[in-house]
Amino acid sequence: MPKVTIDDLTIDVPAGTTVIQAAEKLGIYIPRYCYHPGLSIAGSCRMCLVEIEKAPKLQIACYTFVTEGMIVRTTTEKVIVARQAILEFLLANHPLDCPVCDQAGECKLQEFYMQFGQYDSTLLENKLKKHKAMPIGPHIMLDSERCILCSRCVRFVDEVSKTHELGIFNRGDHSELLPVKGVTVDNPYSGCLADVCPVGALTDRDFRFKVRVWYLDKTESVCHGCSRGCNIEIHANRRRSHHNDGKLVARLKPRFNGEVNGHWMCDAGRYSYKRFESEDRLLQPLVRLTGKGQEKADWTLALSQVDEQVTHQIGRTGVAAAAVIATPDLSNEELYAVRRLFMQGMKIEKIAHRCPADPNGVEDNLLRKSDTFANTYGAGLIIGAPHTADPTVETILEAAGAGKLKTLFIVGDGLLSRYSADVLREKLKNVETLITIQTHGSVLTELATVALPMTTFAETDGTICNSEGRVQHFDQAIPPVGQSRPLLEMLVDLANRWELKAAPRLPESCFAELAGNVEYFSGLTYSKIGDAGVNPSRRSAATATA
Amino acid sequence: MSAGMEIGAAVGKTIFIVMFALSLGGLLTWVERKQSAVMQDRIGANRASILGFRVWGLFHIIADAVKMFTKEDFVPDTPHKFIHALAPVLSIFFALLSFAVIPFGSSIVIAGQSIGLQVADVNVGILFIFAMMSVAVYGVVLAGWSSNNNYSLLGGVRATAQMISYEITFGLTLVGVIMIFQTLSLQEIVRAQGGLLFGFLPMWGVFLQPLGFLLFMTAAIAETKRIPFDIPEGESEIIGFFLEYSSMKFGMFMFADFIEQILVASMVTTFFFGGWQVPYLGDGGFVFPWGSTIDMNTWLVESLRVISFVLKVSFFCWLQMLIRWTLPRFRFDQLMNLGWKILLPLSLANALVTAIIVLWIGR
Amino acid sequence: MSKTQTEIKIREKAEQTLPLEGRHGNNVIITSVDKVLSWARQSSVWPMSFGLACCAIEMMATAAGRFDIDRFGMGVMRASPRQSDLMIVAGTVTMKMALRVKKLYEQMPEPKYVLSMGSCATCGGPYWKHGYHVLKGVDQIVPVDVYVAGCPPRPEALLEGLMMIQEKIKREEMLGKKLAPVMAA
Amino acid sequence: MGTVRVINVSERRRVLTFWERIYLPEVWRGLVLTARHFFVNLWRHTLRLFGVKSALPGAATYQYPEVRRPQSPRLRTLHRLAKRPDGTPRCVACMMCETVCPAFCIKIVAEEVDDPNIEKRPKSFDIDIGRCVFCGFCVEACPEDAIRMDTGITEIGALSREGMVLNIDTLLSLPPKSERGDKPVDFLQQQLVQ
Repeated sequence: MPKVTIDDLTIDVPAGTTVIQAAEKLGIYIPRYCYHPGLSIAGSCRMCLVEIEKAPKLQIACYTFVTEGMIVRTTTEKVIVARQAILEFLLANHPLDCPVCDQAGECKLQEFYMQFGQYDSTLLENKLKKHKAMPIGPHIMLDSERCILCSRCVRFVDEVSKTHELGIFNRGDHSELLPVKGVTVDNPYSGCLADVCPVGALTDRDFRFKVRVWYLDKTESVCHGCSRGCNIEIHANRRRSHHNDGKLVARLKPRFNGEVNGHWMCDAGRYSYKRFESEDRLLQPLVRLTGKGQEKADWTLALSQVDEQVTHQIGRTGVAAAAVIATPDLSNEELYAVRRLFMQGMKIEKIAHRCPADPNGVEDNLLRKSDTFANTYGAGLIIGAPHTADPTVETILEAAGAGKLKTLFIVGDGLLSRYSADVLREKLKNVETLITIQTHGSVLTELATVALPMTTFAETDGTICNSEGRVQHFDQAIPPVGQSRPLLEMLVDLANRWELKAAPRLPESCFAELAGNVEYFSGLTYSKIGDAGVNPSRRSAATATA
Repeated sequence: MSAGMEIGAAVGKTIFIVMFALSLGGLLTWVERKQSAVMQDRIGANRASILGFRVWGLFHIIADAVKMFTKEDFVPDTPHKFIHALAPVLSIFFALLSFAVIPFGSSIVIAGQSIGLQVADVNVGILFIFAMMSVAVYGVVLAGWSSNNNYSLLGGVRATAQMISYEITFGLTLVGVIMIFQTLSLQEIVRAQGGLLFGFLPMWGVFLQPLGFLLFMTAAIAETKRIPFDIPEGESEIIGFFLEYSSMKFGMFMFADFIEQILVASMVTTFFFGGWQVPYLGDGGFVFPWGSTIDMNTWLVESLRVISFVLKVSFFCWLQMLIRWTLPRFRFDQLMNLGWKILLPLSLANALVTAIIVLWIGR
Repeated sequence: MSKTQTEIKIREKAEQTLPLEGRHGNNVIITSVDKVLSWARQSSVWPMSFGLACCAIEMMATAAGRFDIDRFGMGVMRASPRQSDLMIVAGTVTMKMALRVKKLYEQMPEPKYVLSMGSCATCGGPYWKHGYHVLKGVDQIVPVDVYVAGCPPRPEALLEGLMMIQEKIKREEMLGKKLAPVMAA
Repeated sequence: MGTVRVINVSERRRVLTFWERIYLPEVWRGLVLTARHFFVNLWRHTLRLFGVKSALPGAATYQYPEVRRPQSPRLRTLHRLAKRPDGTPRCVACMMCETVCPAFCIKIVAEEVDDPNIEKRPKSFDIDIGRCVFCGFCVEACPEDAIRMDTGITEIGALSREGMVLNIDTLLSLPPKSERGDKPVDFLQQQLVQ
């Protein structure tokens, strides 16, 4: 364990640690462009130059390994002057188009120039013209002029996505980042290129000119696209309602979690935010009154209709002819509330969560999972485990198609990715009282007796378990869209009408109750889960081996 | 003199004096604006035009009047609606009535009949004026009381306190004048001021009673409730008795103010500046102290006298305006101090000294 | 339907319920009297003398020698709402003051006009977003006839606003029937 | 260790002399002052009335709609958007002005342009003049020198709240004061007609 002193702070680090990593452990941030912890080391930008005692010249912190007794200084006069010179070179051909650049506000070039810049340039030559605003793939826009040739993106397509679409061509001053001829950058992780680029050379076409980054509020969340459960940040534009086409959520960004997704996320997940405020969101409860078509209704009417219709139907046909489908895209809290009300309160036996595999599911060895439900693991624990019958969605739909079920609750949007509209229409035609609780309008809401709008995961708090059983927490990023309400609130209101006990209204209290009732979650709270999540299955394995 | 002639003359004189007071009062609203503007390096009202003629803003008088007549007449929720309506009328009525005893000229001879240029030659004219001005305070206090508003009421009470305080000085200063001229008739007082002092100085009240003039002027301005004695109104800060008056009722209060101002100017002219007297102008024409004379016929002399009266009144209106736009308002305690501790003793002393001198000279 | 069309519709409907002289459109006598009345009113707009904040200083400047509001016959600043024709809302209308402003407006006799001076009075101005204590526009409590922009508006701007009030009065019809005031949407 | 000086409030107030306290001389001085103004101004007005144009006017007043008070060249007046030589707006919708605006009166919606040399331009650019506080921060912040406050227009009024929202067309059409000269704009008249 070599001992290193950086800016008068001393730390023991394992052999093979670079200076930049050791400094980071001490909380000292050394400026860098080409260095990215998720990629190999290039050492090309020279921004991380530091002064090391006994070394004749300044050394790059990213590719200098720590040795015993090394003394490093990061803020000396020499270092600052070097940084100024480096920045002047990097900006030699960089255009001053920060006003139109989407990166402005989160651009490292801007940030470091404001910190260390040599504000009066001594360069007299004209700037080189290169390619501007060049769409190189479905998601990425390239502006070669802005590129500082740090080669992060090239290393990303070589090492992470392994698709090798980008390269740096020509020599010297004329070096230019370009896609390989005839290739479009359309790998499933191409969105990450905009993240790795420290300047505005690679920007997100989807996000282009929508909203300035300094208006965005960041909320920590977890992607619900598949059972990987990538950690993400939801960037919402809450301050300027006229920007971003009037919508709130502007983009999703990956959040580092070494255990789950590293620095990356896939494009499918990245652009799934459009669901939150898409045109087909169910904004208002729909009610089918007897003898009339489906109408928009307010919440009081919708809930009283649920109350009346379900009470009437169950009174006529009995609980045996009732079933619940809770698809595993719901959070643990929501699943628990479903279990609490329907299974324990209303004594409905048939509660299904197990769906057939997603025909469109893709799996690769980086991040993507073929199970496109975010919380299959949690649903198995909460809905699956406690009762013996454990019907699948398939059997319930069969029973419904055969006319054996008269009352059916469908909670969650999951069925739509598994069954075509025609199949669902056919299967559900004999169900007399169909209550759907969904985020989006679909064939199910069309068929529903009462369709209640539910919030998506961006609009509520909760936890989910990824495919490894890791419990991760996501925060509410935006207020509920339209008149939609969180499922927990809805179920509490319904339970009050039926005079049954329901799970608590708040997700946090609901999780506390869940932790008390389900062994797997015992001892967990939101604060213990934290930002990175915990994996109780490993804990139990650890205790078993101990 | 025949009765018809007498009635005709009375009607004519009344019409003259009322028209004089009203038109000058109307004009004063313009003068107030324009004079204040000129004093403050401004332009003043000048935009209202009829057929493109602006006439230095004179049409603003008409505009103001028309507007006030057509504005919503607000009546507060009060059990004394009649009194509320009566108060401005009282104010303006008694102010106008006082003009009855003001002589605006000596006399003219029409068809062999001598007609005094005064609506009513009352031999206790001074008392009549005092009576009228004392009654005028009812307009103010009733306005404050009947508005059913605490602030108006306080304004009315302040007005009463101020009027009563200053009326005493107002009266006592004239005692000196009465003692010197030995009469209560205004016409007589004016005639008495036709003489000469030391052979060249007109025997005007101001030369006989300089202190009396100052005291009278001060008290009279206080009686008109104008700055620096506008405690009863106190527009910008303390709000006055006509707080709840709108449209022309308020206009009447404002008008009454201006008419009282003319009245005060007339009184000052009459008591201290020789009324209609023109210096060295006798009934037959000018007789200058150095002996030369200019003969004139009666009509010319009378015209000169009326003009002289009007000019003197106008001057004192102007002077009051000047004072109103120069001095700041007194605080209420200062007002009372001035009235009771300074003006009253001074006026008593003035009367005493005058009495001693009059007795001494008479002996 | 545009605003003017709506106004015309409303006026047509009102005319049917008017007394005889109003029903046959504007005849010679009515229009002449109207003209005289609006001339008088526009030449004698007496503002209420009250100011709420910094704009009031500029209002005083407008009344002073350099600009002289009295040239328009508006120099008679009345202290009582009963005697004033125009309310110049000069300054930040705080929530506390808003009730008083409304009360003052209600105490003014008809015809009455409101001029919203400066951005605070118009919409809360710099307090629009984070001013918990400021009314977001005086038009939420009283109908505003003319808005004047500025922070505070220069005296010229206030004079222009006053001239707009005059222009508005000039256009009024039918013996004191005020045009429908424009309320904020 | 110095002594603590206790300031009596009355100590700071100048004690009035006897002549000041008896009021009359001071009143007289005041009257003389105002009367002097009155007569001097009246004399100048009279001269003007008879066509004698004296260099000294009788009043300090600028007769506003006809005579305008000279403006300082640094005065911040109504905004305008500058144009490129080809007539397109210089603004690239970078949102700097919108960000810096303390009154939140600027609303810009950006759009993409095919020309890679411009890339971005404002689709709409609204300034709510009724909310603007004329601080000039937007002019300071603009990296393209696109928004300027040099129209010389200070008299901005409207009969409705909507009339105070200036859109991009209006802002682009306003000329700078240097081009317009002293010619008044009929900007307000347009507002009135609305």
